[in-house]
Amino acid sequence: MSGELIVFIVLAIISVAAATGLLTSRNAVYAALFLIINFATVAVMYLMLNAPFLAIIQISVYAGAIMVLFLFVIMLLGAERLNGEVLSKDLKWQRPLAGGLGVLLLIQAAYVFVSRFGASPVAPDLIKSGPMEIGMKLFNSYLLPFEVTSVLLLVAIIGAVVLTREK
Amino acid sequence: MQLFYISPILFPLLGLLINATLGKRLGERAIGAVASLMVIAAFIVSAMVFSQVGALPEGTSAIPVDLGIPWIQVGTLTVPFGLQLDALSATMMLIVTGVGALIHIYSIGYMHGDPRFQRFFVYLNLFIASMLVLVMSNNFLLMFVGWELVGLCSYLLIGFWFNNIKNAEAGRKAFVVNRIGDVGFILAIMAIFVAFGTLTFTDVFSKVATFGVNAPIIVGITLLLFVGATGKSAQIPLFVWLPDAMAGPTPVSALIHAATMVTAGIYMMTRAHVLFAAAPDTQTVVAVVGALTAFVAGSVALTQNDIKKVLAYSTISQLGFMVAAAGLGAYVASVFHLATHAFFKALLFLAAGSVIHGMEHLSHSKHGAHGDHKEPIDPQDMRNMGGLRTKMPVTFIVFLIGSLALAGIFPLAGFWSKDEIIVAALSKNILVFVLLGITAVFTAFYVGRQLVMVFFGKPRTEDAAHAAESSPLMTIPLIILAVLSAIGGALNLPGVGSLGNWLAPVLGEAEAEAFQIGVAGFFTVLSIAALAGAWALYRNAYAKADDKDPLQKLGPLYTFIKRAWFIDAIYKDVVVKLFYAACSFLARVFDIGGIDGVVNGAGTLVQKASGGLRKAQNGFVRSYGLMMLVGVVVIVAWFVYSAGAR
Amino acid sequence: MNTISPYILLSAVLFTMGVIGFLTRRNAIMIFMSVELMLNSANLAFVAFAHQWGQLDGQMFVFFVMAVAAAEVAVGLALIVTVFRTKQSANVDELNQLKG
Amino acid sequence: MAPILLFFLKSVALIIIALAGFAYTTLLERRFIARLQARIGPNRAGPQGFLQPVADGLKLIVKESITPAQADKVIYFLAPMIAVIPALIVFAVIPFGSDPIFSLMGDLNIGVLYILAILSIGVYGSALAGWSSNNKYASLGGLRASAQMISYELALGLSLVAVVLMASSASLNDIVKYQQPGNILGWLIFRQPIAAIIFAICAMAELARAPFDLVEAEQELTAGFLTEYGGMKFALFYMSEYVKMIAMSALFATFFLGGWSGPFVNEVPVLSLVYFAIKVVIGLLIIVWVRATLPRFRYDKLMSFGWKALLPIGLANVMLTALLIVLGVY
Repeated sequence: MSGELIVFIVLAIISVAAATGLLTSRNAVYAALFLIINFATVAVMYLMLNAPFLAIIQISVYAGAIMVLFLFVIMLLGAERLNGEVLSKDLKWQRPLAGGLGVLLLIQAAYVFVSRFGASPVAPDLIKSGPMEIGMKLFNSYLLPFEVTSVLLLVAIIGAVVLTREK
Repeated sequence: MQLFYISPILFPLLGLLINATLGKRLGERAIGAVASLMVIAAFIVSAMVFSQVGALPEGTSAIPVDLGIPWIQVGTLTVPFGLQLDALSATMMLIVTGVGALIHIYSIGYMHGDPRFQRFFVYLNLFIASMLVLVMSNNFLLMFVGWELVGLCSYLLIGFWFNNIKNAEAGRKAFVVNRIGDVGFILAIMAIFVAFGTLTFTDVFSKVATFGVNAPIIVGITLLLFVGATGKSAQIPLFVWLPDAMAGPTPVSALIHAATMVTAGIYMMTRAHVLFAAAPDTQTVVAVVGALTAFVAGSVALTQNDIKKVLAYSTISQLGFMVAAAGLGAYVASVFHLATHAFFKALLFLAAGSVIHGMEHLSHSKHGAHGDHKEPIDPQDMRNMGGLRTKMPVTFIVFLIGSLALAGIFPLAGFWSKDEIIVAALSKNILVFVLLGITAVFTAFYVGRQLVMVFFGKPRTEDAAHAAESSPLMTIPLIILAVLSAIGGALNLPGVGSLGNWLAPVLGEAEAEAFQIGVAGFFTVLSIAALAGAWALYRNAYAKADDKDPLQKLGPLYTFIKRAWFIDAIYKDVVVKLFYAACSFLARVFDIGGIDGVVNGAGTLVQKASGGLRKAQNGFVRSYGLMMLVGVVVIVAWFVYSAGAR
Repeated sequence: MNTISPYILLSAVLFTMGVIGFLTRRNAIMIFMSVELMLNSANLAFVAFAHQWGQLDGQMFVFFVMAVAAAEVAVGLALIVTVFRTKQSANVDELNQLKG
Repeated sequence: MAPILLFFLKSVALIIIALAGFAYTTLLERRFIARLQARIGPNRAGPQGFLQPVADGLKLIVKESITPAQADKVIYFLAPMIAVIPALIVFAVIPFGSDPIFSLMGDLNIGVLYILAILSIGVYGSALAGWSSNNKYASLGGLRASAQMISYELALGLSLVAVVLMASSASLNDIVKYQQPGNILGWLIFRQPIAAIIFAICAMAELARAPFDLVEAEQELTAGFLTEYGGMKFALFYMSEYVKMIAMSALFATFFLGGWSGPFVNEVPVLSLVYFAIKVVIGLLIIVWVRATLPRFRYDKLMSFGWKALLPIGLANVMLTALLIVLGVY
């Protein structure tokens, strides 16, 4: 077993454990912290997958901005207690069905991914993916999506401001 | 270098942009200066293009300009943004930008003080750019773009003083009537694509020969093209918009409705002369329609009292001459007359504008600029004028030169160009010859009538008595145009035929009609006689403004002619009413019954169906999510299955 | 490692967990976090594929997904705050007025 | 195995330096503030109070550790550690000297992004501490901390964008080298004064030190998120603040004061360490000086200053810089 595989296995275990924690925790703050751990492990995997730029962005966007926002809102609303997770009567059948379908989806996805793509070897000539290369790609091939994204963010800003403004 | 060739179009567009964006801050002088300078720049470039065309080596007819910009690529159709710079388009460019520049300068004086001064120059610049697109394009579709754009400008400028509902209606009329012609043009373009598989001039013309003479498709195409030309160049039956178009400011009448835009139809037919040459049947139709138009409009011009209406009908009449010439295959004569007509008709319109300006001098000194107030008397009605010869000497002289040129008096420009057309008619089609001959006499008569009514006798109103000469900004362009009208005949003197030689690479070596001294002399004598007759009839006709016209002795015929042969009335009472009836039928039966029924039925169906489906909408976000998951699982399963099957 | 299968497998597992979380939790904040988990697992797959093919395009997708996620969180949390103000709860099952 | 061993040794050295720096920064602050306020400050423990930090440390270590009854125990316990870690790992990419051996990670081409990422997760310590204490003052302090840090991070990032634009590299080593050639005017503080000022202000706000110490504004919130903390846990928070202070000072020196550059660096590489240390100490003194001089912001003013003043100015500065670069002025 190569060193990378060992690292991967450790990370994967942490990652799945954190996701399980997210799913089962009764406290929103804990859930958020589990999710952060999950994101951090994924960030490390990005490093292993030759995407250092994305790894850093993952930390600063997901951990540094998105999850802080989640925590902030949870704390602000005092909504961390998730007791009384009782389903409405209409939705009793929901949980087992969701679980079953989820497992089905997992099997499908694993089958498709591994059978279709997983076997192909990794391309030997790895491109550099530093900020320079990402930037060149972003502002050449992906200029339109980039601009559209900026508009999307603007819309999100306006939406958030309008929604939370006191009447 | 390619930019150089597009620059005549770009300059006016630049002026348009500057004036449209910064115009509010610039003030009148700067706006006028920017607009005029841009057109002058376009003129200079056009002159350079003209000289380059002249310097082309033997055997090439056009400057090769490949912009390398495909405009439309659909299937086998490729329409480029391409320019055709040959002798014909270079001549047109010179006329458009040259006359255009003069009229821009004139307009600075004429539109002074108008609240929409800025907008006027924006429109004028847009017009120049559009007209250049029309004449410079190398394919029918781009030409059509210019064609529509000049139509738009014409509409905007006719209705420029839209505060008065009549002006707005005149603009709308011009627009609608032109659209009818445009339908012909666009159908022609489609037919050309069907027949030739391309829209580029050179490609189309090179393939014409394979169809043979009077092939139905070619006749159809040329007839449709001619329908387009009748709309834009105001021929029977679509000429009714042009007299109403006089509602626009006078420089507009001069530029668009006399010198340039209305000649677009003639330019188009000349450009497509290869097609027309392959369809002699169409040519006969064209020649007869042109001659008829010339005759009808010339007769109507005899009876008009509005100084601009006279000129408008005269313009239609002269356009008829050009169209007839094109129909006769005398394209050089047609273009020759187009050029000289551009000079003297622009001159006449501008001089008429100067007269109107002078007539408004009294009330302007009291009230302000055009358009924004009711004139106490109609400043355009010739019965209100009289004796302006002494009040406005410069205007009088240039008007006189223009009139005589129009009447075809030797040696002014009109004499040479008109004579060439008449000679061509004599040898080719006697009916056309007779009609054009009578029209020539009419022309001299109404010109004489107009001169007498406006400039001779005594002032018949207060306004005429207090008329004053216009500013140099207006008179200098007039003088330049007067000089051109006087010597314009030199373009294509008989025996020299310089214009013919010049256009030969495009139009082919035309067998020059021999100058027939007999014909020329005959018509000169007739014209002078008609002028003298007008002098005799009208010298003492109008003592007061509301005196009767001497021609009223003709009785019903006078009314018939004065109402423009009742063509407008026929359109209004027959064509429009029929159209309304058809529309109302379609609206009641097809729209409400058929289409609405289908639409409402679909709506009801959806309503019923959604009423049933609504129950699935239980309001729980997660059950929606679950449905999505079911969908995902099923779709992925399908993919896995189908991939496995492959 | 000369193959990306483990990453893809992990991505599939995480995605499924996100789906299950999304469908079984009632709290809007938790649902949101599950969505983030799903997005993140998709990102992981993208990066892995980018690695496999030696092309940057997969990474670009992740870039845009992150931007979209950020926008989504901004609006979503604003919605949650608004809902919480009126309902004193972030329970999505109580927000079922929009039904047929 | 050698590179990993070297890495390990360097890490240990870095942590020791950071800890010692933390300890003596507290002494420096107390002595310097005392001078500024015309007092003497601690001078009893050891010569010139030199052993004062040791005494303070001993006191905090032996103090009884208290946990509030209603607190969320796990997070209450974890929060101080979460606070310290980002403060320490910022140092990983800072080049302390001219030789690669003087920095932990060597030349990282996304160094600036790394720093921004680490600074952005610095907020967790205080936010979680405030929440887990189950105390109103602490919660408010935690909320304030997260809002303030998120707000000022943006302007801080923008000021660094200008720097990155100038150096056309996001590697800290390249940025230092970019400032090196020629004279002292090559330093970015002279060529990017607006960015430098924004960075300085934002750094102060990120540190939550006066005049931005609303997180622990004692008149309003007792001690903010620190209210329920004592003993060793409190010491950890205290440590994170001072280590961050050193880090910010080091970053300012790196970005705007030419980093380790100085005369004769190429001949005697060790000099670069000395220069860097001097610049860092000057930065620390300025931070202390500001604390001693300026009163505290009002909270709403703080937010509107961050969003409505610093952020637009930062954006304008980025655009101006880009324009000047395109025009070839820089």
